[in-house]
Amino acid sequence: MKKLNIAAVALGSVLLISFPYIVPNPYLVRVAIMCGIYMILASSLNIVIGFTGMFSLGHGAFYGIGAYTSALLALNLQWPFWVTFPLGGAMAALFGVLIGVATLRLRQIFLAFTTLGFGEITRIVILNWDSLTRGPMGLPGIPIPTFFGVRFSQAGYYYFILLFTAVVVLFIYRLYRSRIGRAFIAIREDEVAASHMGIHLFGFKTLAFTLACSIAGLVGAFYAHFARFISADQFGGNESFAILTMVALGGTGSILGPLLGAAVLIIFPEVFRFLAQFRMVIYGAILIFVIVVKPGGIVGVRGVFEKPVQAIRAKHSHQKGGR
Amino acid sequence: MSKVLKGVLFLALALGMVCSVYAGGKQEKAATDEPVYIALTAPITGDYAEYGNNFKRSVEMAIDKINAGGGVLGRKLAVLVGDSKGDPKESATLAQKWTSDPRIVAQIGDFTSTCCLAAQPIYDQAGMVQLSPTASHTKFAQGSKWSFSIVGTQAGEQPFIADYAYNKLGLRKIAVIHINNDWGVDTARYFTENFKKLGGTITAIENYFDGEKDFTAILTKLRASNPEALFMAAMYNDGASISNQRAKLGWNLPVIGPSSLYSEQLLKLGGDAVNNLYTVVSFFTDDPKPEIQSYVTEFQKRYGLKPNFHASLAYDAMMLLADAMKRAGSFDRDKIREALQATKDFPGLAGSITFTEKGDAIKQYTRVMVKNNKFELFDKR
Amino acid sequence: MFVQQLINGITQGSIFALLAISFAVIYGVLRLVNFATGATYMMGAFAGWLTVQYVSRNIFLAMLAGLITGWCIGYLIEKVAIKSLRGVARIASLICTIGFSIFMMEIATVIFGAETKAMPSFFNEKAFTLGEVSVVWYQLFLVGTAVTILLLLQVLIFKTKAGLAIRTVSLDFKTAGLMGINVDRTISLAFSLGGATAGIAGVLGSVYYNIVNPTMGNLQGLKSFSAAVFGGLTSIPGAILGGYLLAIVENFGVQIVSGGYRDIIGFVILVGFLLFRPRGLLGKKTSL
Amino acid sequence: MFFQMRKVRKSFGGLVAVNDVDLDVQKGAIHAVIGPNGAGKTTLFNCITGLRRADAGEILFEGENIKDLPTHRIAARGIGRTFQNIRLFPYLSVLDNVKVGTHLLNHTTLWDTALKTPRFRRLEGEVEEFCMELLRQTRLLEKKDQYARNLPYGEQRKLEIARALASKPKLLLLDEPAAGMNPAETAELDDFIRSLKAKGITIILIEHDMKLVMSIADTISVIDYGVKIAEGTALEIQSNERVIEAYLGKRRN
Repeated sequence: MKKLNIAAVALGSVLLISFPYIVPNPYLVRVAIMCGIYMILASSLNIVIGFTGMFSLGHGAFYGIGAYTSALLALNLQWPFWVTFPLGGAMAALFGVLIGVATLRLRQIFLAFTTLGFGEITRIVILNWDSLTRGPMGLPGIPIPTFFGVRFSQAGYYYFILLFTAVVVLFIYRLYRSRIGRAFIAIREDEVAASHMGIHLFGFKTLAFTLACSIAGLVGAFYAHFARFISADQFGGNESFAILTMVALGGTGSILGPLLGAAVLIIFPEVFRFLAQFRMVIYGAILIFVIVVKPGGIVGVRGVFEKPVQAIRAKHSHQKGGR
Repeated sequence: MSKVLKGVLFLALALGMVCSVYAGGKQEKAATDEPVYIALTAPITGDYAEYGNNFKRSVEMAIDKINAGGGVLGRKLAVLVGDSKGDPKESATLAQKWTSDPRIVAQIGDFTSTCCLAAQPIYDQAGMVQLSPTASHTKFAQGSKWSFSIVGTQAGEQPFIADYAYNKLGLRKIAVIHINNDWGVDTARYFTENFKKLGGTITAIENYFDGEKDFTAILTKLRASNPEALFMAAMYNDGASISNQRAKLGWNLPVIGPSSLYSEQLLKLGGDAVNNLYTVVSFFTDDPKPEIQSYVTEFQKRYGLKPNFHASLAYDAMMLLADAMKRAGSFDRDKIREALQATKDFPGLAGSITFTEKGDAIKQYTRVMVKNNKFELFDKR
Repeated sequence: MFVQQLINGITQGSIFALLAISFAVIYGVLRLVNFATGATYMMGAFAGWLTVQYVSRNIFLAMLAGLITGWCIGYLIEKVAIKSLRGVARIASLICTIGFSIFMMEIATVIFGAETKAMPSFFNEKAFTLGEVSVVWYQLFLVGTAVTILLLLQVLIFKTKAGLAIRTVSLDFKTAGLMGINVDRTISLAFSLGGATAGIAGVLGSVYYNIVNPTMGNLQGLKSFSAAVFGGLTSIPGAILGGYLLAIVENFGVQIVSGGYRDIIGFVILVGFLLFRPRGLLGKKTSL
Repeated sequence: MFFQMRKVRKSFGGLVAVNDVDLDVQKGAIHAVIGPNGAGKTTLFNCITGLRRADAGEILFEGENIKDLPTHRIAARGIGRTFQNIRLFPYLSVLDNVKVGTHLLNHTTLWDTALKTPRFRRLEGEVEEFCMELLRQTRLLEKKDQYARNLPYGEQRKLEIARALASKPKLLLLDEPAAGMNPAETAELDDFIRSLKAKGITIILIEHDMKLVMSIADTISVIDYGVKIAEGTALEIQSNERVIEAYLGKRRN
């Protein structure tokens, strides 16, 4: 079994690395890059939703904050990508901490609503803050990153996002099997028991939320330099819902789930382009169908989903009394 | 089965799916009986579906007409339609799809400037004509030598409208309402600048976001600034809503606005409220010119509705492209671009088209007004 | 002028209030935010439009059509998606309602086309002016109808057996079940009621704004959700108050600040309330 | 004194669940708290671990007042507990449940995790070894990869104790550990608790199984209606009249 795994991993790596050369089609490589972007976004949101059991409906905003931060630094100050990229993540993390600190003490459903509101506020502020963000005109002409003086080709972007995805997945995998990841899951499973194990609920929730936000910010920074044109409507509520949908469809709380969800939801609309105006109807129908048939998502950890509503509710009222 | 194995299997599956997309669009066999493909990127679903569908109708109609006339250089044309949903990301992905398909020689679209700008770097890099019927963002056409827009920028249209307002209508004090997107901001800015230059006063400026349905608050506020007229930088749907709600507030005054207001929809949705509205057009369905009349009749026959300004632009885009191919004598992407750039006085439905160095069209405008719920030529009076 | 803004706000608020109630009734019994509410509003409007177009130009008939459509959609969503997902974490149900929202919006585009349709007006559109203030008859009708519906709902919730069931289930559905209340039916009823309110709101709104199109419910739904949170999410009087207040505050906001920041007002209220008074204006812990 | 409660009071609305209770626990002792259902025993535990905030009084642990500390800080001082109605992490494996228990002993940082530093490997290795040992002691080793929710009731109880022990507590609060166990299991539990005592862990025990209580408790406190009505050795308690009254209900109307 072990040998088979190594072989499988090796095969997978070879497939992925040679992808731009097996299929030298820029369109498919682009679809692959978009898959990578959303895989990371979904995986990061999964830290919040799947591991820690919190709700966030504003992930797109943090993605956007990262994108705008990096793009503005590159455009206005001509800073290189390798500097603006981490700063995009840092800015998103900063906002994540602020939102987290403000909301995470409240009942978890409020985090969802707050992040939803925050997402919309972010979008509107970007639209209105003309002097900085050029408002609705968007930011065109974001520079292409260079690597030792060589400008990224499409393959360059592909390898960057491939590496990035691999790093994020590996990080989440390690997190999952570490003290910190176990603390996240313990919080998801039972907050009261978790706090009795010495887990600082608020601290770890904030950590999970901030981690997710900073990863989203990093992807945003990458996206800005990849798309080379960003505008506020690319990071609105629809984006947040799309990411959420990927997590839920693929499977909450598993490492593979968000990857699968992102791949399906990015590739599906491409494959079914021939359906023309029926495409989105079918998209909606399939979404409903999959969730009804397999509420945990395609490969989800059932645990996240089997908690009866009643139990969740009892827990809330309990906590409230306890505070 | 272990998770890792599952992962690899899934990966293989995903790659397979991706490749099937590839295979789906890849029966390339450049035999001469194969048509020449033009790509159309337009929002077929989503918020802008109405405009995207008009694009599609017009382009299909234009292609049928070209093919009925024997095609271009002996080859038939065909269109591949891609739905961008009005989402810049989809538009960019489609750009990548079109440019990597060797059968496609040029692209028409997208509807919004935002989508066009998002796709621009890809056309630029791959070297394919990106001919947008409607993108009026000042940065669009000048952003790449491959990008062209035939709608004309607001920098070209607004001086004309400002003149209309100031000199023809004798208006001195105008309040402005505009949609807060790239187009609306540009439109309002150029109008305001030009109107002030003529000596007029802008009493107030307010904006609203896409999707807003309630304009009463903004209108009430604008009304308090006591303008003689209202300038409305909006698409015809919003234009009708704004007019309706203005009428409900009992506020009657002349309204003036850009060519995007020109649509039968405006009359249908606005009813009596849109009377006394002044705008300019470069395409006018009542224009007696035979080519316009035949287009309007044909469009109505095929789709059961009157074409509007946006539809006519898409038709022009397709016709212009065919013309450029003929002039280039080739279906080479590069040659098409060169021919397109050299376009001079192409007789489009929406006025003749000449490109500036940057790729913007210089347009001519006609003043119209709404009277008795009908568009009429202003100068005929 | 402020009086005019107040009147604008009250009219707009009537629509918000109806939609906010739709959120509140469903959130009340199931602690679930029904993101398909905006789409239900849109479908209601289309039902009204079809009635006017093909049956009879009668606003009451149109409203009935909106009500029935909304009711059926609510019922259907509950039957197809929510019922099978009970006992499962809410994220699944939430995603399902998002799925329904996409589905309805796109199917409406396919069936009716993307073009905005004109909804005729039923009353004399001539505004009558009292001093600085202008009102049209329909505004009075709209507010009157909304208030009537709101009162009827209050009566339904607080004076009937079905209402009692809804209130009990909203408190605790295990206990409600033990007390012999048919929980399934009550939840189904709440969804239908929520759908029906949204459906009627769709007709009323489309007549006021004179337009019907597939995307008309998107922003309306989101804002009304803010209104519902504003009012407490579980409280019907709260939802009503939230709806009216949000609209009035928004209108004054436009007057004082600028139209560009209009939408931010709703969301700032949303976030502000969540942070500082999560129960909303009138929300109690767990009752309708 | 190792652990003391001074006039601890907790009321819910009008109901006084814990009424000025004093409790003194010697280091290394097994102290049982008994009393009829609803007497306020679990509330007492909740006050100790910070799940409920006591309204008044002092809770002294190793000489310091822990009454107002948050739960995780109290746990960090070395107080572990189990729950009356079992609160495992149902969708974590048995082994991982115990590993969560070692949270406080393990100091890996985010960097260690991300980079898989030697320190991370060493600490995770230690945790693994330690947890396996605990599972061996509680005879749950074969089931280490199962979801906690799939264990039979008795084993869930054992797992909860193992999880509490994983934090190496100085004071362990056991809330009805024998509930739902058969006599053989209870006997096993008896031995196990004694072995904990032998390791120097102080234990406070809530239990209804009088045989178990009488067998292992060094001191027994009896609580009724939130009030401590008696305290003493097993023999003293068995002969205390107020206790008999409380249990047989003579005093009740």
